[in-house]
Amino acid sequence: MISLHHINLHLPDFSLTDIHLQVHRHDFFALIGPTGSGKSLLLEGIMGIMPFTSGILLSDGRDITRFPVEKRNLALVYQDFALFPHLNVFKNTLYGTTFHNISKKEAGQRFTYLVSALGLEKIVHRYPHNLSGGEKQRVALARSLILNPQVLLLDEPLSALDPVFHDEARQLLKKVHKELRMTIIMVSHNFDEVLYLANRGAIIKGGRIMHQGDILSIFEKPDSRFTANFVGMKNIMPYHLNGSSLQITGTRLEIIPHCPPDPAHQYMGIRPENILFHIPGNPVCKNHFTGKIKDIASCGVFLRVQLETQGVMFEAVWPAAHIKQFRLETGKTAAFGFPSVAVHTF
Amino acid sequence: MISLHHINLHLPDFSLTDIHLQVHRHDFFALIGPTGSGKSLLLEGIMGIMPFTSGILLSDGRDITRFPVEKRNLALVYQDFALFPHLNVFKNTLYGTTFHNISKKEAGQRFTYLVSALGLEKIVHRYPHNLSGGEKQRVALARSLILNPQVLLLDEPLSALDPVFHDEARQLLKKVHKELRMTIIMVSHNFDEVLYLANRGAIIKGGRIMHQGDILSIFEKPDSRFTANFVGMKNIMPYHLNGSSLQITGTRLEIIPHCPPDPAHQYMGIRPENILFHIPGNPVCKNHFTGKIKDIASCGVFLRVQLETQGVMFEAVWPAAHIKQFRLETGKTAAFGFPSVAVHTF
Amino acid sequence: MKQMDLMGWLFLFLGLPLILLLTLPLISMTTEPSAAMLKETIADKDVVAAIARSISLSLCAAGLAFIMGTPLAYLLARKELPGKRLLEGIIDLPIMIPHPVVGIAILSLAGRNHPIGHFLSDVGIQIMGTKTGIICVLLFVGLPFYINTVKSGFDSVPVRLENASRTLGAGALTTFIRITFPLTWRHMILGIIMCTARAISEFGAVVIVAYHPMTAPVMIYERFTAFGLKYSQPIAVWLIFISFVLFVMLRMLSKSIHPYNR
Amino acid sequence: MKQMDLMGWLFLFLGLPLILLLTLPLISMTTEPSAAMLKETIADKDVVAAIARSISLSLCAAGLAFIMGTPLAYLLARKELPGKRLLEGIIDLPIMIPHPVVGIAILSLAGRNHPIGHFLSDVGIQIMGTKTGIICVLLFVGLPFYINTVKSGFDSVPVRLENASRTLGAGALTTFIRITFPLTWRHMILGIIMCTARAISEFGAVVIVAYHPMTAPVMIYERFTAFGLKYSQPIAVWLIFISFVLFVMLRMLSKSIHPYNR
Repeated sequence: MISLHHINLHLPDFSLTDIHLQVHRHDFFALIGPTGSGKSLLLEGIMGIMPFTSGILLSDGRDITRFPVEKRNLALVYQDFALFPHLNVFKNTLYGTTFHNISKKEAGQRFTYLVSALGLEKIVHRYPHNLSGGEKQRVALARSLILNPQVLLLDEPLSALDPVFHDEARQLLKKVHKELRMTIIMVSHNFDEVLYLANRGAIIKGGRIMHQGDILSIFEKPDSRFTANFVGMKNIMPYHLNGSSLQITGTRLEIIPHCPPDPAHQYMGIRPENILFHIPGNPVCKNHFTGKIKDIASCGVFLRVQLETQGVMFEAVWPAAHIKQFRLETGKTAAFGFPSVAVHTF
Repeated sequence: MISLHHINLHLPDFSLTDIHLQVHRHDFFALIGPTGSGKSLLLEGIMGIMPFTSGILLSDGRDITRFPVEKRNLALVYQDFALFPHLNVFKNTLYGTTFHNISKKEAGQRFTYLVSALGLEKIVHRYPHNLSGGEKQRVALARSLILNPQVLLLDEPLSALDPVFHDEARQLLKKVHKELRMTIIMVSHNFDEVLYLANRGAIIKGGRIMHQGDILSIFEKPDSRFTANFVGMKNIMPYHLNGSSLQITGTRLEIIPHCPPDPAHQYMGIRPENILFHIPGNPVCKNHFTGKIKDIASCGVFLRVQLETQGVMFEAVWPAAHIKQFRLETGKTAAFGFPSVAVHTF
Repeated sequence: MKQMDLMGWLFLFLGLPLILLLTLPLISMTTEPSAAMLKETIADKDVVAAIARSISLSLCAAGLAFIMGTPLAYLLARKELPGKRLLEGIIDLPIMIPHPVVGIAILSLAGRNHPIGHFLSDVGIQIMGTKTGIICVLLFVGLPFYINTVKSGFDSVPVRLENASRTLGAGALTTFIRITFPLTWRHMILGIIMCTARAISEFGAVVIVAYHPMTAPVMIYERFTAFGLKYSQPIAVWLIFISFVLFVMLRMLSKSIHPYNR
Repeated sequence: MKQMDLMGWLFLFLGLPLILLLTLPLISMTTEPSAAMLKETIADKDVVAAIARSISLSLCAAGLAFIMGTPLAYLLARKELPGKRLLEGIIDLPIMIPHPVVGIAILSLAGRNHPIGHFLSDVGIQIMGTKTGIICVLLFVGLPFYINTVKSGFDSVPVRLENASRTLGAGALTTFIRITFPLTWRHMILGIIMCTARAISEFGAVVIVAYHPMTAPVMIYERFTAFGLKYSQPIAVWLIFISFVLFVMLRMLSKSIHPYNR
């Protein structure tokens, strides 16, 4: 659908370097990275607002690298939605239709459909300054979708919304993707959001693609410390091989992996939710330890527990229920463990 | 420590109305509310920057309602930290000491202590524009703490920081509270943050206090739909009493509460994480149903599952492990339940 | 915004002499002429002609600034241009140049021995002592006011809005007409007011290029030197009054019904 | 900022006549006088005295604007004042008032039959034909430039910084001196430059209040009317050149070593 080959974009103080990307039809593709990683710039490049310095951009096999913005048949929804303040919702939504080969009748039909699909009935005559964040977003979507773009580009679609509306907006985007069978490329710095919405994605850092593929595989098998950190993996420690087990560097602690690690790997990591509290009577994990609880901190329904064993600190996330039931508190000891499949190396 | 009685503050387009608050010594007190609820304004009122229209503000029993800002011995750390751009970290930190009765020697000692406690050693000679968000925050804290204020006021302490630094900043604030035994009043719109940091708090909406007390009790027993929504309660539905059980309005579904509800209550709610997947062989909850799975959506390690039974939708959050193990998917049926103590009314 | 405090009142006291300097002379000038004298003055055809000339030529200059200055202001606000800093400096020049020097500079160009002056006179354009010359001078001194006002208008329109219009299929020029212009025409009206006001007030440059046809400021100066203060005051009062009415009308026009706040 | 595109070049072409209008006259004026004439002119004591007088009196006016205008600009930027809109209007008035009218207004006040004029003359202050009068006029026309520049400087300092200083124990005045001033003195230098430049360029108002002592613009006008274009050009060139050097020096001063970016 959209593919980027050897894309470079040089600005005085930042560059995108040798970007390759494949977005398939009906993908919900996420460009994920921290602030300043170049993900929004890449979106503007695909849209044509910031022209690429070199490389090829294909849309459905057609080279559109040098097409002007308005001829690309892509749609970009900005983070702040960029509604035209002097036009009401009706005129904002229909704005683009006059520049495309869309008949009055066709435009009217699409408008009627989108108004009901996105729930704009009550605000059709309002001006942008009278809309809430969520309403603005829906109008911005309608304004783009009415043109039947081949791909919808979303720049941090949730970050300008009050957190109270996040759930609603996420469901709306999911609905747009499913019901209109859109191809969507979204920029985000929030991995939770990406997990909920996207099926494929790429991790971007310093203008380079670090990792690309299925969201679940990125989530489960990050291939670098950066990605691991970014997707919420913890307990990241350097190791060296000792026979078939991983010995944490500088300690005597040994960890048994599921299968022999890649010899090029140097770090291991374990998700905190995979470190399990050992409930007496349950079968024991392959890796099991007894450690001292150094800290317990609340983070919602779950508690973040710091455990020390043999000079190594582990971070686990346990349900509050366990803590209460087994009267765990700082200074006590606890038995814990994790299955060998939970040990990732990179 | 700090108490507000009958406080009003009228602005042309917003008012704080009849605010009562009690902040005790060594509290980490959170003012919680959505954007525009007046929580930051209340902070500026306590600090004296926006004078209260009427009411009494006591600090340690002393009426400071009419004291000028600089005489209140409170400290306010702004959301954007408001460091003086023309002064380096050293001068920023010491700025306030010349206006208080602090000897050169005393100031030097406090400075040395704070520099090491907050890890500022390497940046003492830098200017604010060369600092990262986290560094700015630490300097802003040092600048306030060097004056030994009676109370530290924090305006959305995490929101200006890159999400990557949130963990670190939270731990720092927790440390400041514990080690320096500070009394802290924090403004926040993020309940997770509040749960982690604060012990007491108040929910504020439209310039009025809705609820005040222990954070855990606000979290566990919200007393209005607004608060319930805000602390992440779901499955909020109107009911009417049918004998000793709650019948969901408009359906025939009955739910058994732990104890008879207050007759004034009209709504019930259940946290999604309290709706349990019924693992075959486990004892059954008092409320148990069989429902159809309408949607499964990923939100991190957990999955948000929509279940329909007798025309009522329930939202549950289940570990991904369950979903895999029992091959749950949209369209299948699942048995689920929740203990009667999980049913809250308001 | 904060309430006045002790420091506020101290600062107001410090600035008071300036407020008096700006208001007292104008108050005394406008109150001194008697009603009879004001009536007599406005019945004088020469006075009316001079005021009308001042206003119409200034509006002409502002019109030219609008037509040619608007694109220039847009370029300065939006595009990367080699030598942009220099161009901005050039546009601000007229503010820094002594007024008679402006007149002298324009005459330097128009002389018959200068190639440009030669060319102009060949095609029948006279600068010295003509309305064309006066308009040139007024455009010269008024331009920075127009361009800077309109440029700040363009600056206030987020580039994202123009980009959004492009992504929806509109070309660059269409975007300018349908998005940028409707969001900035109020700044253009303000720019025209500023430019006209500056042009009406010009004397030093005009008097060099054209003593005749006489503009209102030149006439005020002539009456002052020939007949004294008392006979120049009424024209001054009328000029200010009529300009004031004009500006209020233009302002009202730009504040006419518009359905959105900005 | 975007690259130039087709529309960009079109717009540049539309604005080109204006760029030529602003540059060609100045180029031709500065290149016409011969080196010998320039040398001869600067050897003329009267010319040097007039230029020195113009610059020194303008700097005086800018100094007064700094002392009395800074607090006023701060009030306008920060405080709620009854009639603030009116005050802002009053401060912008001098831009809108024809230059000879400014002179006439100030003379209206200074007349012996006016109570204030009477008072001034009793304490020995003469306006007509004196340096005091010229400074009054120059302050009148230069003030809006100083105040608006400095006000925008104050606007650029977040109120939060001042509030933060207050929360750390500093009083209002101390906060102004230790926080606000260090963050805005560069705007004050710029304001002084703007005000001085405007004052040096004034002619219409000065010529009414004081033909003598002669300022440079008045001398340029006198030479032009008495001897013609050729004899006024060299003074104009020297005045522009010397002002330019002065402004560059002031700018350099304000850009001197400072350890932080803003």
